[in-house]
Amino acid sequence: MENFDSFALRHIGLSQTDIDLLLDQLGYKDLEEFSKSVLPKNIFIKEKLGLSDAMSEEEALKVLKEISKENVVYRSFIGQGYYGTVTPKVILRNVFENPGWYTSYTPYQAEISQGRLEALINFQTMVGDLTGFEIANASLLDEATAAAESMTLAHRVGKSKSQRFFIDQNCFPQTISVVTARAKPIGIEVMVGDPKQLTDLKEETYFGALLQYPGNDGAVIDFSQEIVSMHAQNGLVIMATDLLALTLLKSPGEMGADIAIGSSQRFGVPLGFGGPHAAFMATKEKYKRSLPGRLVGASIDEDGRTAYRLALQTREQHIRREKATSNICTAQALLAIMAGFYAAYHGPAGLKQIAQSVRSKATALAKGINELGYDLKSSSFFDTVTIHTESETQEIFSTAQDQLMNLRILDANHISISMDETTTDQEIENITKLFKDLSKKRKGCFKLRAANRYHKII
Amino acid sequence: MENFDSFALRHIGLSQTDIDLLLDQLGYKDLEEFSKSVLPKNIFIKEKLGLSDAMSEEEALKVLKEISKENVVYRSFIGQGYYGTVTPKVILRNVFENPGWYTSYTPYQAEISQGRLEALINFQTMVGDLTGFEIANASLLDEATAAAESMTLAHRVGKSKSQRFFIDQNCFPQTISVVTARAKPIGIEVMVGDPKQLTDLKEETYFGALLQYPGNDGAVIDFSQEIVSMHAQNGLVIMATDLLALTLLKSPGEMGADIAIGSSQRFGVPLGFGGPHAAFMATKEKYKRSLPGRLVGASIDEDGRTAYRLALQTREQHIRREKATSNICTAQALLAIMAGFYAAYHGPAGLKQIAQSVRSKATALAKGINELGYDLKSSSFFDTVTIHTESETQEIFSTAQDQLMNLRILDANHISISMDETTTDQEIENITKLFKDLSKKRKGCFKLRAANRYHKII
Amino acid sequence: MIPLGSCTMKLNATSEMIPVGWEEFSNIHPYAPYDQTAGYKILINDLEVKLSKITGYSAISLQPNAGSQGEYAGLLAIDAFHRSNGDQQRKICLIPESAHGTNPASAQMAGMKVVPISCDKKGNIDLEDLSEKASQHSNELAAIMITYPSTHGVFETTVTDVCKIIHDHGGKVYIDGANLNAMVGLCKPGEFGGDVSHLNLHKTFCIPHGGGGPGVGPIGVVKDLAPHLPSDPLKYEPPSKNVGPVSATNFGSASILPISWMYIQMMGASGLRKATQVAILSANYIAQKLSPHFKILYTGKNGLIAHECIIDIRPLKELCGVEVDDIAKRLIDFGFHAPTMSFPVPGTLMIEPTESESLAELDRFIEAMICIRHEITQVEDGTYSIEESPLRNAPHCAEKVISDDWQQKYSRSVAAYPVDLKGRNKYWPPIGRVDNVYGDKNLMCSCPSMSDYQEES
Amino acid sequence: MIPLGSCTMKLNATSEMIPVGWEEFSNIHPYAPYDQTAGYKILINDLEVKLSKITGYSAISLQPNAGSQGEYAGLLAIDAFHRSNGDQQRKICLIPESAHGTNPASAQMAGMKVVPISCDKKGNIDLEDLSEKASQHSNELAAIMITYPSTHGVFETTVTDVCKIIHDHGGKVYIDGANLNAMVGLCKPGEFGGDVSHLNLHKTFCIPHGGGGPGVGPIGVVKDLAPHLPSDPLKYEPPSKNVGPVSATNFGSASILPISWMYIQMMGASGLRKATQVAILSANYIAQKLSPHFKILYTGKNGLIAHECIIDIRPLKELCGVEVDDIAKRLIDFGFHAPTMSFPVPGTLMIEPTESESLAELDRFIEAMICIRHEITQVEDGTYSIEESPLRNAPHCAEKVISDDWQQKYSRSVAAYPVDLKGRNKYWPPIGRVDNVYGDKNLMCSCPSMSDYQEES
Ligand SMILES: Cc1ncc(COP(=O)(O)O)c(C=O)c1O
Ligand SMILES: Cc1ncc(COP(=O)(O)O)c(C=O)c1O
Repeated sequence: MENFDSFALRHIGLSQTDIDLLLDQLGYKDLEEFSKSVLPKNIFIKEKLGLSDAMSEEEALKVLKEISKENVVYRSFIGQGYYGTVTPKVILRNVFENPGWYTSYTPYQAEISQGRLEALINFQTMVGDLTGFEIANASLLDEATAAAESMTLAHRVGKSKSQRFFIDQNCFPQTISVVTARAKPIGIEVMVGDPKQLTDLKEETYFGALLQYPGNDGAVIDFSQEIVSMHAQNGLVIMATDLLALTLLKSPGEMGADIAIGSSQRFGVPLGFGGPHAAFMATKEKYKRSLPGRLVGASIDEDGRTAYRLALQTREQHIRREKATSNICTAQALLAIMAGFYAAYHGPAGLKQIAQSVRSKATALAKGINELGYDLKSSSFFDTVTIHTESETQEIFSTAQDQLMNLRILDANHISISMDETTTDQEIENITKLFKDLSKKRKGCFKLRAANRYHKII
Repeated sequence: MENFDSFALRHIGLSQTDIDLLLDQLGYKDLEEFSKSVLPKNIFIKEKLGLSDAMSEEEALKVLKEISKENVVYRSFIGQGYYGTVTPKVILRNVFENPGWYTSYTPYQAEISQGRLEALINFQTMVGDLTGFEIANASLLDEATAAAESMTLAHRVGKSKSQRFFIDQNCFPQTISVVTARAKPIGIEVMVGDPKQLTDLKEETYFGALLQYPGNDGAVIDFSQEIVSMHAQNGLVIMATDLLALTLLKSPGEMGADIAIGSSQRFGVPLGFGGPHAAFMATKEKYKRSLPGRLVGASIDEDGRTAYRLALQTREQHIRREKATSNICTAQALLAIMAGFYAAYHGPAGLKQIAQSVRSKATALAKGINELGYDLKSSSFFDTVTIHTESETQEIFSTAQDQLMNLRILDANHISISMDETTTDQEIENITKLFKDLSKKRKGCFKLRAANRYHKII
Repeated sequence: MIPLGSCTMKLNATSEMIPVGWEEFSNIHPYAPYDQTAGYKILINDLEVKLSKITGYSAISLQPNAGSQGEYAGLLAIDAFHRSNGDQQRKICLIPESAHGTNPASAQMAGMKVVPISCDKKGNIDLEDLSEKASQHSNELAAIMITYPSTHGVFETTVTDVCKIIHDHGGKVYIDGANLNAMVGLCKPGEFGGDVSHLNLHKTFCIPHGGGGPGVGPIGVVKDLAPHLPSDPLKYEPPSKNVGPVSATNFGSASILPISWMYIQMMGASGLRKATQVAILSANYIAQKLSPHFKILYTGKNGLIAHECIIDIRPLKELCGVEVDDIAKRLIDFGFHAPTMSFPVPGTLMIEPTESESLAELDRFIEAMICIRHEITQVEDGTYSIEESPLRNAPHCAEKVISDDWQQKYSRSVAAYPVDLKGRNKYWPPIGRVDNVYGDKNLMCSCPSMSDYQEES
Repeated sequence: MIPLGSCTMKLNATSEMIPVGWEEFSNIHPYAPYDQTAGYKILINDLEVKLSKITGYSAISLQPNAGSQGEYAGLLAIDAFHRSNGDQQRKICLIPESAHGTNPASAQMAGMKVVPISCDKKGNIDLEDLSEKASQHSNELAAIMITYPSTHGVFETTVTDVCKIIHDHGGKVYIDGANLNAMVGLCKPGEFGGDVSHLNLHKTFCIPHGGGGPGVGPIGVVKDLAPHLPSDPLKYEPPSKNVGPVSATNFGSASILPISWMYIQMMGASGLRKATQVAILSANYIAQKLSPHFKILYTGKNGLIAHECIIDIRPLKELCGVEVDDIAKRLIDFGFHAPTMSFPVPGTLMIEPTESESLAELDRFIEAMICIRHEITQVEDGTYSIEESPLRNAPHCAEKVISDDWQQKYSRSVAAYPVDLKGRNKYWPPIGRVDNVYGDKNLMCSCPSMSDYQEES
């Protein structure tokens, strides 16, 4: 492309004159000679990298736009930890698209990072409030790795001598995969099963248990019993949870759990094909010094002004090194900040209203489908409705696809549908109609299984 | 829509509690009673405005997106004062989309507006440099009104007693319309004609003349003769011109003109269906105190630091009132700033390279079409090629439309095609091919009118 | 807070701004064939309907690129109306003394002759003077240009009388709509007597000021005048009787119309009305809080003001030499933009809060003004002379406050932190008070040349 | 300039950032059916090819969400490779003392046993120690983790020897790619002996730091290890021999990959190479200019450094008590972010300029450092004690400098304007030096409650 628009000329801060000046000062003829003097000869490459030629900014954007168009945006009702959300435009433009927020470095230099630190402590407070714990960190990489980190935290701080860890089978499959994979090299034995097993445990069976609330299938279950019995045998309980649901539900803290983890994605952070999003971890005061990741705390400056800064830096892994138990360093600050601002933008009452509206959408959907004779897997849910679709599973899924909607095949006999902030009444109607059309096609009368008929949900 | 997302609640800064507090302080029960106490009874409306209900931000954006999709973006080769341009992304995000630039007020308070003032003086300098004048103002509303303002400026400062004003028939039609309309109420008589007439004038025929350079049909003509003879009869010469062309052409100042006007749109400001864009006016030092609109100047602060500020404020129309000769107040500061930054972003050499590339595109196009046997209206052009299309005019225009390209019908026998920064080689090929296909359809041999064959252009 | 009377600095919500950048709006040529611009037509028609419902006018033209152009277009419409009635002699335009400078300038450009109308002691149009001038020029009366609520920030109760007098003499009433933000949802200029108004979409309808533009200054007109709206510049044939175009493209600054459309659409009728009420409420709150300290120049019915409030500095100047400028520049030290200075009355400040300011921000502004008043008292007292005061030396830039030889009679902290910022960021002006006279005498209107930079370093 | 050694603050050009917001990238569910995500697949494949050409590795996984996760994934791949060869006993991971803290932590998590390797006086890996440890653990040797150029900012000439020793003992070489920005276009870790590297796209490839994330930490591996890249989390079955997933979605933080893609695409091969060369050139320029004033801790071949330079503050501390922190905080008064502190060597500063800094900015930084050195001399001189010095009292916030009872031995202007800003804006820190010990003792990690605010006002 025409070189007046060469991006490299803009990206590189030194002009050719500057470069010549510096080379001269250092006593070299040109950049090549200089580079050869810096690098060992035996590793210096001979050939140019085989990359395509430089493109101008406009050209590259055009090509990438074409590539992006190969993605097709369907309406997603998949859920499974990732939900449609509305990024408030004021946050979009002034945080997400603002170099003042996105370029900056980890706020190690507290004196020049008060805004960023305050935004992160806002995130921590929000997470703490919703999960019912005293303390939360300034983000982890994603929900699944947060779960894995919480397992090792429980291992570390718990009193049990057990090397076994229990995972609720109703956790998201990706969470189960990541936690299981993480357990293996460090010799933790993982059991995946129904949490009901936990109510009757021998001594020190599990050092910890990971329960999901609401579950993978959307069910909302009170785990108080399981927690009591886990505690009784010296185990800790971790709950993987959903911040939006928690505006309406009893919090993990209230329920007696020891740690809560999850993702804050649905607080205004786009799906983005999986990331980046900020995961969170919250726990009790007494474990604060063992929490992985960064933690923003309040202190004072020399004149006694309130001053935020990264707390417990001496604890950071570059100091602990081989004694470290987590390697997390770069986390998800920008996304945590966005999620925290989303909460501040809506305020507690606004968040609750969003949650209520999501729940009533799910209720409406459940009711509509249930009345057509489909049974629900659980009648107590927040945003996700799981339906016994049995032999029709594949057909329903495909029909929805034809209408540019993604439902979720939970397993061969179940479809899950997740509602979120962006779901419209029209869409609920469309989904219901899809089930209706199918059920009409089915000959014979509806099988109404009374036991599982739709009834009051939380 | 759900009220937790009501925009009005966010837009209005006082909560209901605040409102009640203020009402209480002022001694009123509610906003209705208060309003009735403020307004005269006989004008107070009885009914609610018959507007549609409030929409949430997301909803309104969705509806507007749908509306916007009713516009169809064709590739434009229309020109006529409005050209495709690439807004450098760094300017897009950090100026055009940045409230720090767009929200702020006219920089009357110089002490807190140095950045904005510096950006505007940058615009003025850029305009002055390119047009070859000492002085330029900080923008006018559009090219046509700038032309009208320049007419009254010439009227005001010139020594001629004539009330007649000459307009080059090769000005953009919108310019001719606006200037003519503006002349009428103030008793200026307008003549539209061929500038050649100007080389032989009686005393005080015209107090001023507006010439366009390059012209409406793209032709680049040296007006030195006309200027000499206008001056000889005490008239002033205004040149409507194009900043990009001026990076290559002799400037109006060098040519001896008295005033230059035009639009800076193609310096990075999107077409936007006509606006907003910043027009400019540049002139000689001696007329500086008569220049309409705002003028940024350098001064010093109390400690002698360089300080920018709006110059000659005592001259502003809110002081001159009925003695005022221009009513311009709000201008196009933001767009002038963008255009100035565009020039700074590319630098003089970069601008020149852009202009050269535009000119070679036009040359390539002209050559291609000319070789097919079509005559060109002028062989000396910058970016706009006008072709004798005669009876084929309509057909060519429509065929282009079918290919999502807008050409311009200059008149019944001519098509004009303007090249710009965004034109690609492929597009030039497509246009040439379009002419080729048509000329093949034409039976018989090509009429080659040697006189007008393509030859050297500037 | 940027409390600019008459200039109305509205909040520019991001959702209003975003559509401007959409390619379907930004990448359309103004002269693109009609069938490619259907989206713009829908937007424009809908916005016209909305503005028409808000103002009570029966037709709207979105062509004018700024308020001043709207005024000009409106007067041309009036003129064309008279001409079409054979009344070409109607060229007199009455304009109250307090009018914005663009009004007489526009009248001038429209070929009218300006006759000023005086105001009475309460700041209202002097009805007697008006009647007299109207009768005197009855046969040549083209129009009156008034601003409502007045530039004095008052809902004049006589507005309908004013309109009636003019109409009775065959004139038309131009109501400058720069203050429409105090009327939306409460009254309609097109219903209570106006024949034309321009609106400043860059004030009332949230288009940002952009540091001095862009603007959009559409006009609304009553039925009579509808045939005389500006013409399409590409269709105008000079010898025609139509009003010509006032700008280069038929819909002026079309690409920023989405901003106002979004605002109206998101506020809805009740939101718009409430915004107006809250703006007026906040202005009255400020007036009430400041009235023990400053003279509020004009008030209307029930001692209330409209959406803005003029405080009179002249008595203080007489007492101790303090200038409007001193207060304006001192406000910078508190982190505020100055209110409108010396308009419409020299020696005054005009404060307009808009509905988007929070109570905390209103209070912070009031606190600053009271603190400044206290500093003025200290000048009266003789604590320091006006030249020695923090007022005259404002704004205080950091370099000055920190300089090792501080010689002021007041302390550095008074200079820079006159009130407790309560954790708020301190704004530091990059320079001190600008010398305007010097600059106008040594007029330098382009960037220093490269060689100047070289010398410096 | 944010001259962070090892942390590489690249320019984040707007064109790189814009595509992240495109709906076609931002609104795709991670588990959307395959045929809806063809655009992502193209992007990912192309980026993998690009990174593979740049690094010389034959396969890339974009799954890891950060560098640390990349390390972990890389070590798992090595472990799986050994296991697949029946070498489950290979669990020893050699790590030089100077390694980044995440290296040993990752090794730990991967179930490996860390054996530290010492460095010689020049900061290079002690080849003798290495050979000894490698032989000693020959049968259990899993890997070595080195950083190249070293965390000491030097291109160690022995790197190929190091690799050879490890390979000879059956181990694999993990090259931490955090410093890849000093290699792009000049050498390839996958060619000169590395078996795995993670790259920090949020360093070398322009993804912004975001105040501490997001990041992307892909790994590149040689052919042998390609079968052992992280698994798709939705396809992983626990009893399998595969390396499991390291993150919840197969392509980690997919939506920010366009940033790196754009950067590479716009720079092209020669732009990338030149960027590397200029970054190294600028670092050497700084080193040369600072060397008369500070001790440059390590240099390599020809006395040159790589892309960053460690200056040693310990001798100065011994002389006069100055701490690394004092310099870091004092730099704020000059308007600079501090370099990396006490990594990899306690008591040092590590400076990395990147290729985007202008010469003026480099000079401004050098000027600030020299000015600070002069202030240190004044402490040595006894002009003031370290406690009395502008170093220890830095940063100076405005309130402090302006306070009416200035009691420092140096002037206010020395505090706030230690060098002539030449018209540049002065940056004012909102607070003074933070008391970390107080905060850690009184750990308070949530926002003050509403009632605290009430009390204050
Ligand atoms: C009362 C009044 N009328 C007219 C105008 C002119 O509007 P504009 O600046 O858009 O030309 C203004 C604003 O400056 C005004 O305040
Ligand atoms: C040398 C080195 N290795 C590894 C890392 C870890 O990368 P991340 O912060 O992305 O986890 C870093 C950066 O912090 C580093 O500098």
